[in-house]
Amino acid sequence: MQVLGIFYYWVFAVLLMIGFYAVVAKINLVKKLIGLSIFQSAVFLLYLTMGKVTGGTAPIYQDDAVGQLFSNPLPQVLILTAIVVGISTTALGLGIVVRIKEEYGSIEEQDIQETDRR
Amino acid sequence: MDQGLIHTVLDIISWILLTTGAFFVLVGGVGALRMPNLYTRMHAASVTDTMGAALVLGGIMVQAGLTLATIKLAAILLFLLITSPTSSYALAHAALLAGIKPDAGRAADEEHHE
Amino acid sequence: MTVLFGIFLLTLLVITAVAIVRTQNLFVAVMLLGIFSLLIALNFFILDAADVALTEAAVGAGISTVLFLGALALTSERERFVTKHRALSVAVVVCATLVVLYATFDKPAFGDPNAPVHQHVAPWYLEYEPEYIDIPNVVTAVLGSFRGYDTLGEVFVVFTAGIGVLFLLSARPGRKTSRRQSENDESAIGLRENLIPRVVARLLVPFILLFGLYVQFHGEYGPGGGFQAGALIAAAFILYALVEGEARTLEVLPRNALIALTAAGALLYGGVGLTGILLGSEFLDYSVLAADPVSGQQMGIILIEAGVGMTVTGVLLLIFHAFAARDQV
Amino acid sequence: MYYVVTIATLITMALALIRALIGPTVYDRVLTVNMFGTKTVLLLSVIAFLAGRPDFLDLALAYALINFIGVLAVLEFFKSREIRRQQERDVEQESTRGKTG
Repeated sequence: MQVLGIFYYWVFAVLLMIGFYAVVAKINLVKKLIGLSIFQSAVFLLYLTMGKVTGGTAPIYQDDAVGQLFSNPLPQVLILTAIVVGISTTALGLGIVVRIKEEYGSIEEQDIQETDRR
Repeated sequence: MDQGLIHTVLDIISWILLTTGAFFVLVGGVGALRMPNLYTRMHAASVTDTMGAALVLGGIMVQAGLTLATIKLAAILLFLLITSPTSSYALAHAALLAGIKPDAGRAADEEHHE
Repeated sequence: MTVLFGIFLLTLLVITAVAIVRTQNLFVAVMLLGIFSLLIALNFFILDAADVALTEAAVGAGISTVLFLGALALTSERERFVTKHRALSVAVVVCATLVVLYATFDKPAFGDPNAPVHQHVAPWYLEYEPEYIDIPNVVTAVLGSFRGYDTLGEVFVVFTAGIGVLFLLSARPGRKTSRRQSENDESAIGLRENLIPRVVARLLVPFILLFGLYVQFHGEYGPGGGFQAGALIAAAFILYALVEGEARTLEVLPRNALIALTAAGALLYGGVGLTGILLGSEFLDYSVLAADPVSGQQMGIILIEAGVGMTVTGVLLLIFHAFAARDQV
Repeated sequence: MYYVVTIATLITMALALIRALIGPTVYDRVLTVNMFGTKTVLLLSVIAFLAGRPDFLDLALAYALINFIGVLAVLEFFKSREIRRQQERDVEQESTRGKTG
């Protein structure tokens, strides 16, 4: 069980860094946003991993069952709202990218910087 | 009839349905990977998908008995049976319009690299 | 055994993420992001988070793909340059990875019921929720009542993001607007001549709407609530827009109605909170809404969930229309 | 016996993911996304029963209903791309004609 738990945390770390790499190293702005959403998902995964209780079930009471063990509802509440907020902010980012494309004619960071220098 | 016997029969039926369903799902996966060009892959994936989904969901339905879960499963199956072939059709249509020829062999693949 | 499935799915998740970052074709990246979303929803489900998985399903399966494709249609489909300062980036990322990995050794064991997270607040919620609110879904109860402030904030963030997109994309573009009218019409009709998808989609839209309403009002008893329902209902309208064209969807639900819906949802939420003050209690305390505190709480949760659903539907559809209208300029 | 289905579905997912990674055409990727959607529906239904919480079938139902939108969005995207390319070609032709004429 110990090993499996560490694996969950490691996947979180690796996903986080894959997203981070896309944000810092990629030049294309849409790709940066995609990286950002991977980063976001990694954080969601961490929260829910922490909220899981072995042998637990989703925190919804059932009529016929008593003495059920529930996983932690709090991280779920936070992440549930964060997903919808995440898609709206991603849309905002995409809106900015579209405007940049219209003004600069490109969505590559290098082109934009060159245009600015001129 | 004996209650236990009915249970056993139902268990066997659902076991058969689930196993054959799993087999079809697996065949679809292998077909999607191993077939030589787009249309054959699409054929393998979509045809076995429908069959596999129907069998697996049918197997679970037999297990669940007459409950709300069975009605939900029936709804899921119904929607899958409607949407899955439609999206395969839409995809094949789009690919055909884009000029990918449905001929045997790998020739089509190499022309349209991305 | 379920944990083993989880590990398998996580491995697929990492492979998909690497592929997303490596591919240079942005269209392929968006498709892989769809697979990523499916996999992460499955992982959420395995981690006992049914509500979260439903949210990810409602958002990730349709809306996020549609938005990214809309943005790609307006920008470009390929990355022109691969990376800049590759060695430096890799070095920074590797160092950061090592730090995070080092930190994971101090984390409590996976699934440990004695971990610090499970000692504070959460046990209280689970124990007293039946007494104070008495609805089966603890997640909805915490979301709507115990942490109502939080959710109010999130709703306003969604609202603000929607307004931001409107500000960015409703301005007319400065140049290259010389597309002819006839082609305008051609791109505006959507997939209307593709008969089979059109018929099937028209068949599905009412069911998705019905399911959205079910998720909205069944959120107290099972996985669901305003956020998921809002995304599902928005998805239904987006499906309609895809097959019948954007103009017809705007006839069904005009832009002004969407703006009104968005504002009304946020106002409903805030209004329920203020009613609490007017009835002599605190902001967002629903106990005073009815004679009996428990049914007051339940009523308050139903009202604010409705507000959340309205705002999320409105904002997502406004964003979609903003991108789609930009495409046809 | 649910395990048999779960394992078969997981293996199929892995195979589909390999196909999604090697392509070669974009349509293959769309096909795999679609396949993945169906497999997710099956896996969610089976796991809901494995975990003894059949009330979570709502999730599978959500996917069965809205997975279709992604494919249609792709189709629409291809179509509008064709129209855009056609327009670009028209504009190019007009400008070359303007130069020669």
